[in-house]
Amino acid sequence: MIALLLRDLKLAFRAGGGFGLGLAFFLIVTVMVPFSVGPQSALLSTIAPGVLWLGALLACLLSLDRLLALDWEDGSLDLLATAPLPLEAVVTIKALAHWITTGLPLVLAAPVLGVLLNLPVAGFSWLVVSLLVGTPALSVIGTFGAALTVGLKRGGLLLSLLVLPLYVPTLIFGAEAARRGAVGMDTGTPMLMLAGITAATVALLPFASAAVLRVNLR
Amino acid sequence: MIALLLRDLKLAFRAGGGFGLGLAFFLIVTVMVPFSVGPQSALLSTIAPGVLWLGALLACLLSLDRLLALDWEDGSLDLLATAPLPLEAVVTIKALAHWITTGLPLVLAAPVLGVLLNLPVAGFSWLVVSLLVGTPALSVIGTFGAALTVGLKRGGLLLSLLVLPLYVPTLIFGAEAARRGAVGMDTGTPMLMLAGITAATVALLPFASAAVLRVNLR
Amino acid sequence: MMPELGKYADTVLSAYVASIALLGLLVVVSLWRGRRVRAEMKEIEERAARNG
Amino acid sequence: MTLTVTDLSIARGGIPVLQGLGFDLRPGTALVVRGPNGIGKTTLLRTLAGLQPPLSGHITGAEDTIAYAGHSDGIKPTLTVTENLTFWASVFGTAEIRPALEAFELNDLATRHAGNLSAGQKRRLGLSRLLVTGRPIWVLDEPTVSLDVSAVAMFATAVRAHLSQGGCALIATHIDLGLDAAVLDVGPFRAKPRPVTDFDGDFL
Amino acid sequence: MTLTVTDLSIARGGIPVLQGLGFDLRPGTALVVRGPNGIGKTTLLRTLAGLQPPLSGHITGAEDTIAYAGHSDGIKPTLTVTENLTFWASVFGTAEIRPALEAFELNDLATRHAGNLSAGQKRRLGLSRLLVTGRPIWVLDEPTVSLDVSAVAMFATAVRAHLSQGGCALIATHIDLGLDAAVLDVGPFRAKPRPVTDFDGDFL
Amino acid sequence: MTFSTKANALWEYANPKKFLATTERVLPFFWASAAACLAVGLIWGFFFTPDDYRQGATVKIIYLHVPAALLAINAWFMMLLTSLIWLIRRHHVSALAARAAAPVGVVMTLIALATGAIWGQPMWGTWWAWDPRLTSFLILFLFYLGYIALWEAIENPDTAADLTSVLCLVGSVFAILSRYAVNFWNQGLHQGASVMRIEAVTGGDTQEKVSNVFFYPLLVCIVGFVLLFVALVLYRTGTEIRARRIRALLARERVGA
Ligand code: HEM
Ligand SMILES: Nc1ncnc2c1ncn2[C@@H]1O[C@H](COP(=O)(O)OP(=O)(O)OP(=O)(O)O)[C@@H](O)[C@H]1O
Ligand SMILES: Nc1ncnc2c1ncn2[C@@H]1O[C@H](COP(=O)(O)OP(=O)(O)OP(=O)(O)O)[C@@H](O)[C@H]1O
Ligand SMILES: [Mg+2]
Ligand SMILES: [Mg+2]
Repeated sequence: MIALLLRDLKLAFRAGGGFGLGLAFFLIVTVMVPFSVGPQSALLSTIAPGVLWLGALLACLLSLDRLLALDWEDGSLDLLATAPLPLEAVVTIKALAHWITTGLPLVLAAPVLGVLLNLPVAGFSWLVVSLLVGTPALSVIGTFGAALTVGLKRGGLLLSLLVLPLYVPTLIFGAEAARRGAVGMDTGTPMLMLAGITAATVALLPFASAAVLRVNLR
Repeated sequence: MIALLLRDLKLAFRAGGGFGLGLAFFLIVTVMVPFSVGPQSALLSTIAPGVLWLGALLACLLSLDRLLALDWEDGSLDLLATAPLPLEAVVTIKALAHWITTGLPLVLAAPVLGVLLNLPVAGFSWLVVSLLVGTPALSVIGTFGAALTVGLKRGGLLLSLLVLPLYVPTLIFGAEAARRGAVGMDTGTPMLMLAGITAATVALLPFASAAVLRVNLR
Repeated sequence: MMPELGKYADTVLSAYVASIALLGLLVVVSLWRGRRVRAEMKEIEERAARNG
Repeated sequence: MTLTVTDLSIARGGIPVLQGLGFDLRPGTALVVRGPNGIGKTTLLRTLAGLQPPLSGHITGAEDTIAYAGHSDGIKPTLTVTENLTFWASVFGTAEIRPALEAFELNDLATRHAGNLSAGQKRRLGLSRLLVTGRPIWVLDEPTVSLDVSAVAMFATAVRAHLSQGGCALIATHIDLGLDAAVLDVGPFRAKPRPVTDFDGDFL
Repeated sequence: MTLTVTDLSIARGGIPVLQGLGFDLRPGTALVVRGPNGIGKTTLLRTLAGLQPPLSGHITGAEDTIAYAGHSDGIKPTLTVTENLTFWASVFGTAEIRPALEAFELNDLATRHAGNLSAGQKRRLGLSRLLVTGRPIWVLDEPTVSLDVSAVAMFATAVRAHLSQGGCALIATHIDLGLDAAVLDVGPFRAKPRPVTDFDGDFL
Repeated sequence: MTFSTKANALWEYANPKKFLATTERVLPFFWASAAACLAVGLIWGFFFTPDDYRQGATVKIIYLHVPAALLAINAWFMMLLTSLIWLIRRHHVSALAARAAAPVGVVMTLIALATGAIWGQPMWGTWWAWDPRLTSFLILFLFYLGYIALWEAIENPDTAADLTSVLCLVGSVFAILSRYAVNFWNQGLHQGASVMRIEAVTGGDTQEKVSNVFFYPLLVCIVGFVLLFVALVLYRTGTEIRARRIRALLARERVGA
């Protein structure tokens, strides 16, 4: 299991930085928002928490299609399925590796990008906390989507289509928590829900992912 | 040449609809915006033109990494490069096919999604016109990025990183035209610039794309 | 010796610290990698010369 | 560790391809699966490896004993040869990759990125993975594709060594491996189409 | 349409692999390229096909006359066999795909999606593409991988027919094709390392 | 005639060995003079210049901000030039020099951005504003990142040199285009989002004397930064040349084996 995690992390770094690039996408999406909605700082600071959450979500999403696809194409998944490692463990590790290479850097970069969008000072801590709690759910749900679409050529967009609706609750509660934090409101309920979603998906979804993966392999 | 275009279109439809999926992504991004920035209609209608342009751009971007990668993986590109067809023509056709399967549907769907975001009535026609003029540039620039990264494993995110700054001028003028249109201002200059960018990229960039593709094939 | 920076002391100092740290980091990393690559090349050249 | 297959029927893409297959694979023996293109050899091997369920029939002795090597090698181009092998070794809980490297003469290539290997070198790496699985039953789908004569001999030696240690091997191939092995021609087991009137049967 | 190669040196990944190669390939003849794994056969064929520039040396007669078939087939899994072939036929400006289908007995599979073919069937489709290119020089990299005996015979027949029409073929392979062809062993042409002191030469 | 011999003499330095030998000799000079200029300029600026009448002590940031901003742009121009040389004359040292300069350019961009942000906090009341100049700098930063990422992602050095050169070329055109686009965009709906324009705060036009007080140390600092840039690029180019040589030697060992 550790070997798999280490290999996935190594692959992410070798491939020109799974790290750097997920981050870069987040950065660029954030930068593009003022170009598209205009540079007024009051407007930007209103939409900042939402945009940052959406940007993080899209950055996650974009890296999903390679999560299992590369292992599928070169036959590694077949071999892993016949190895003495339950497929549930495989998908959990894959999700963990995805979070470490994508979710975690996003959490760390979010405050910097908050500056670009004039995020109110009160909002920074809540943004970071909500992302920290929410991104693991994004990785786990994304792994499920990747497992569903792994055999399909051009699964990339189909994957987005399947995963985005699943991301809705996470996004709503996460962005709500960040938004409330930014204007100094109480963030209790959305944070609680967010934590609940993460806990539940982390605990349960790997079973579903393993099941669909098994179907896709045969 | 026509055969290549037809094949690419056919492949897009067969693979579960290049059409449908690009669109679906656009739809979902647009739908996610109210979830993330909150449902106030005044705010939404201010940011609507920008969000729609950004959504269109991201939908384009997401479909780029398969633009050449599939043909590369199965060896088709090698064979096309030895076929009696200049590589410049190949990349132009590829860009055209990408535009037909991605850009055009986005243009057609934009008004519908404008309704969801309370786009002011005056904005609809300008939104459509600016997208119609701007999306070909997005496809051509994207093809250049795809040609640059085609040989690389996990090129997807690198592709985004390379292409997004190249998209900046198109986005700025396009979104500006749509925004000015929505508030009834004069759209002459941005539309002119947008048309200029599209004309120039369509005329020149395929040569650069073919050149880098040739380097990547060797 | 320290000049009077007034209420902007933090600003000015942090700008200097940040810039000099970045420059220093760049120089150190460049030199470090340069040294390593130089040593490695020498080693390989010697090995190649020995093996003919 | 005898692999026993009785009255096996298998399908690919929902269409039955082979039926009525039965054989034993005893420790120390190898079995070469032959048959024309498209008869269903790959499907058979994937079924044995547990990657897809059989239509009907029984497979015993396959649980956690099979090392499968299919058309693709599961090699990561950005990892070196050693890293690729070490990874599989630790997944299968074996520690030693040296013998595997030696058996396929990969020592010179050990620090190369696998993406920079030629077709045959890549294949050798894929085969050497079998040695680090520590599994007794090898199920191999056209293992000698792209291999030159000396590499085919390496492979035959590796298989012989495996057999002499009590392992066994099931190999689908179109060429002659120079192995002393029984041959199973799956041609005669081609699935007979069901009668057209069997409406419900089409849902399997 | 003679393909003439003189004093050719080629590199892969910036590293010279073969040097001093020279041969003629005259109409009606076939040449089989042999050599151990990793010697540079694939690199040679790609260079001849114009996919990569040679380090030095000359290739004449290769311009727009070569049909190349590499390790991968360029087959689209979501298109049917006919659609795949028709596409390549129209790219190369030839109209008729019937003979190609017949030569490799693909008629029964014509309406199948190429993704649902077995390894050997896919390969047969890849080879049939050669017939629709209408190009006189075939440059083939291990064409018979995954083929069964009867399919190898089909391939040999196709090559013979091509030669008898004045075409020629250059085939890299490790197995015996049953063709009456000259053999070019590239083993002796392995590139010699440059002297260590040639500092600037390392930049090619 | 003289021109062509001169030009040929210049091209000789495209020979890696000669380049290494020459830089080996001149580098100590560059390192030393860069250090000297930076020390003099920064100490002069930091300790011995008065506060600006409007900006107070923050004006001292100019000694870092402006040279870094200058170099950030000019490093890209240098890369464009060397990329063109690679594409046209295929001198490897030229391509490697572009590669060596990029990280230096990024750091300069980062310094300009960081000092600007730190400066903006007291002056404009915000760390960041979407002023055209700042924005185009951010875009430049993204171009640098993409360029470096592409170099890192490709294994074959010649392929990497070709691809990054084309990217640098195309990127330059788009960077200039972006600059105009951004200018247009921020004047668009909101005129003068930031009341304090950069030109306004130097007070250059109104207070000639004060300006000179700031100007001379600034000049020294700029010279120092330029020297440091040259030293770094020469040194790093040497490193890249050696790294390439190592690659070739390893390959040679492999072929011999
Ligand atoms: C992140 C923010 C900033 C960035 C990216 C930035 C970037 C630049 C750039 C590109 C230049 C042009 C250098 C040249 O062409 O010579 C420049 C010059 C300058 N900047 Fe900034 N700047 C930023 C913030 C600030 C702030 C907040 C101030 C002061 C209030 C400031 C004051 C100056 C001055 C005085 C100059 C030199 C005068 C001139 O060339 O007009 N900058 N900066
Ligand atoms: N997805 C699919 N749907 C329907 N039929 C399929 C599908 N995939 C493969 N087939 C068919 O199933 C049959 C068995 O394929 P299989 O790959 O097992 O053959 P094989 O014996 O391994 O052949 P080869 O020697 O060519 O590798 C073939 O006739 C093939 O055309
Ligand atoms: N990207 C690369 N960088 C460096 N070396 C490479 C690269 N790709 C291949 N090589 C090496 O170049 C040599 C020639 O490879 P090539 O694929 O031409 O061999 P081949 O003769 O076709 O072998 P095979 O019979 O195994 O297919 C091999 O030794 C291989 O390891
Ligand atoms: Mg098979
Ligand atoms: Mg080969």
